[in-house]
Amino acid sequence: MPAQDPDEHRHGTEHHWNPPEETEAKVRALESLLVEAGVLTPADIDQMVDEFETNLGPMNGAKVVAKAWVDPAYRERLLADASTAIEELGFRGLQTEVVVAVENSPTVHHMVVCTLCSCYPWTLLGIPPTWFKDNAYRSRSVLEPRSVLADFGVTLGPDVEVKVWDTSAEVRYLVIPQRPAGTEQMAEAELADLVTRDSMLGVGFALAPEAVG
Amino acid sequence: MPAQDPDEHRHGTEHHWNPPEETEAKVRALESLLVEAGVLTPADIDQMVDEFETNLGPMNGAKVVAKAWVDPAYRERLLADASTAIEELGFRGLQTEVVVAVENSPTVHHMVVCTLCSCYPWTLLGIPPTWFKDNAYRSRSVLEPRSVLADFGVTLGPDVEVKVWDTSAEVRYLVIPQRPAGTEQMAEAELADLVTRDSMLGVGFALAPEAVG
Amino acid sequence: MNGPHDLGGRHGFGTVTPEPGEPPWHHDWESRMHVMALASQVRGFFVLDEQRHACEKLPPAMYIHCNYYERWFAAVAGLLVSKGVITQDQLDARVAQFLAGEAKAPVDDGSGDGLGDTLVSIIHSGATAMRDPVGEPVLAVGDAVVAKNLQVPTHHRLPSYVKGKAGVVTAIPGAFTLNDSLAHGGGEDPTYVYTVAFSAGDLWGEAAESPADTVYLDLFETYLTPA
Amino acid sequence: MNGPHDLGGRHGFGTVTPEPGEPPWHHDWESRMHVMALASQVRGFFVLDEQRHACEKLPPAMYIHCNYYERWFAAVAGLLVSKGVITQDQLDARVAQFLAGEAKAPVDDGSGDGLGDTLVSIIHSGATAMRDPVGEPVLAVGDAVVAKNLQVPTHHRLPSYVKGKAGVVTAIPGAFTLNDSLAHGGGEDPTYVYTVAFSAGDLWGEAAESPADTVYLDLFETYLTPA
Repeated sequence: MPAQDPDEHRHGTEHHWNPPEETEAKVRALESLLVEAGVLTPADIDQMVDEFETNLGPMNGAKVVAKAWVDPAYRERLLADASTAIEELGFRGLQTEVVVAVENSPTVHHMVVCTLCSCYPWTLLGIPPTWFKDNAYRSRSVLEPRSVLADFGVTLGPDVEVKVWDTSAEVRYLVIPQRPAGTEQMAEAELADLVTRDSMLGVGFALAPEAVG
Repeated sequence: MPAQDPDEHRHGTEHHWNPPEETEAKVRALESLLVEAGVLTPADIDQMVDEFETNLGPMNGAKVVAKAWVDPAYRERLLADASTAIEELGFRGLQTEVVVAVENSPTVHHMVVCTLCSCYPWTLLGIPPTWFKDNAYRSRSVLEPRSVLADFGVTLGPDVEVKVWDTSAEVRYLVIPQRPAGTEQMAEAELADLVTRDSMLGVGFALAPEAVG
Repeated sequence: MNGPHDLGGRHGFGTVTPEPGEPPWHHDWESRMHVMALASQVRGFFVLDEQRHACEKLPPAMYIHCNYYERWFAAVAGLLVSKGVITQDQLDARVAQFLAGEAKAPVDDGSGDGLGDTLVSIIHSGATAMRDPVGEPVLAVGDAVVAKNLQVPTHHRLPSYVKGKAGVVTAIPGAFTLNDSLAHGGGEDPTYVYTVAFSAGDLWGEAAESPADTVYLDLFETYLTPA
Repeated sequence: MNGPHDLGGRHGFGTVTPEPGEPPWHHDWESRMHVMALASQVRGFFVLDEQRHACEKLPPAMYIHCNYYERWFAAVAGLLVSKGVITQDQLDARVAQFLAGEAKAPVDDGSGDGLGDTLVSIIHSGATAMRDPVGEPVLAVGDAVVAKNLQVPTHHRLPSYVKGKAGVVTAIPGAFTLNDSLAHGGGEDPTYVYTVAFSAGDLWGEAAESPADTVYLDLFETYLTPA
């Protein structure tokens, strides 16, 4: 395992306790034993991986946000009871059973973290990115949110209050980013393209219309 | 680096972040550069290492304890101002400038740790053992002293109160173990042989006379 | 457990380095490890809380340094061995075979019992941990509370950085199965969860970026005492 | 700094494994590393407090997992480079030579300036950090105090497990140079140190082996507030 450069503290890159090929062998070995034990079949795994990769991801959450932007009544329902509101669009599910939506504004910015592990709303946002599960984000978000945002190239105004939601139990959080200026004429579907995963975790803003071109 | 057996939590054995030969090469390289820079010479290092290995060690602290056992007036001075009392025997020195002696009794057992690093009274007890600098001792001594003592094969009576001294600043602590039974006739020098390093850190008792034979 | 996972407010972990356009998984084996963990839970070998605790109990340096799914493998494999689903010897032998290229990934022979369908349906039905409440909540929205000084080595969901800190209840999401119990083979023990707001000033003192910021956590009733 | 060194009360580090008859050092290079650190301090390149902080700032997984003198090397080498005594390139090149067996340990040519004698004399004279007090202590033996919620990323000697906890002053060893200042190139800033007793019950709650046990720490005046 490569020695850590003692002075280099930017080690957010992927780590390996064991060489990757060794871990791969272990996972392969585990699968083959579970198959032999009749616990599962390779096809079961393939089917589930495909489901994750195809039907789960930030595009789901983006639809919820876009609808909230254009439909005030839906926004009210989402803020009142997000679990039921996301169910209307079919995005309630595993690790996304109990959801609370928190809305950004010019004076309040919400951020989501799981300092203890990697709790994340799978059916709304898919599989969490590595940085969300990594030590730097988990240790610093609750302590120095603005410094973390700087790592994402995000700067908040001096008078903006930050609210950090540490997902410590079964409630999952969805940030509703501010609707970008100049999108009054955009259709709901187009608006959804402006909603990035990061903006729904509070580590980014929704894209400006030009950004999507 | 050998993978840690995930279920094996007894990993107090020596660790290596880098292969030992690599660390040795680094230390050799550093020495050769410092010699070339005129900072020090190999002989300077040899001389200091020899001093540590020859004149510093638990045999010094043992003399202090033995004297306190046999000389009530010295015991009083040691308990009142250990810095001056150990100076009488020439054992005050580097990392042993300000010392407090704490005396074990049938109802009170003292233990010493440095949870933050490895603070240790060099001129009284020499170089700290690996376990004293290791994570298990540093993390558990303040939390579960009796469980730690069990790792040393030491069991305290149910009514014994434990006092743990966490060396967090420049004060160093010396535990005066209870004098073993049946040593009334022993001379001070013989008594010193019963005083182990561990007993002066509070993770052991002084040896019974038979043990020294 | 005051384990290596308990990271909130710790220093020294460097910069957050997001990877643009990162895929859900970097390696095929990561996705398969993820599904095997879910499958094991669905088969009833262990529950999520046991898996989390198994991760927390990994040797601290390993936990902090290794790839996320290396941790999942260590935790899940350890649990499957301890639950008797597989043996450590079997696993070691098969790993050696794969490392030596003497073993091949198993090929599907259609002998499945529809677990894939079950898993996919669970993805969309969810497996809520919310339960019918037992009695009334002891606390109410607006109550001033203090997070307990919970230093037990067993599994719980109270991060160190809030222990002993004062906060205010802002919501009561409901009663949920108690992780502390399930992680150790106990019952569901439905317990109220309270969303509690802590001010950054109270949590971090002079180190707070802005004392008026707020950190919210969802904490079981058993972690809280009225202020 | 809430670093990896801040271990008091953490779980998961396993059994203490004392080694019977352990020598002061297991390897020759360990003893030489130890002396080079002391020599660097005596030469004035850095102070002990800077060395401790350099250790704390090592990557957490490395700090927790590596051999004690590996940490010393990383800390001391890093400091000597940052202070301009040697360059990283010089060091890397020389390490490569040693690894390739192309370099030999330096042989003494008698050109020393008596540093060895100086070091040995310091061993026995000591280098006390105690200073003449500045003014009167703010607290007194018997005072009830609370350890501050000090969450700064800079060097200090207040372990996390006592932050925010209540204790009682049992002694005032004197005024000492302030580690927090010296570790960051500041002045000695002599500050009173108080020995404070914390009950195990207050520190560990239900996890305490015996609530009546006591943990004592020596804490700078700046870490304490009257209860």
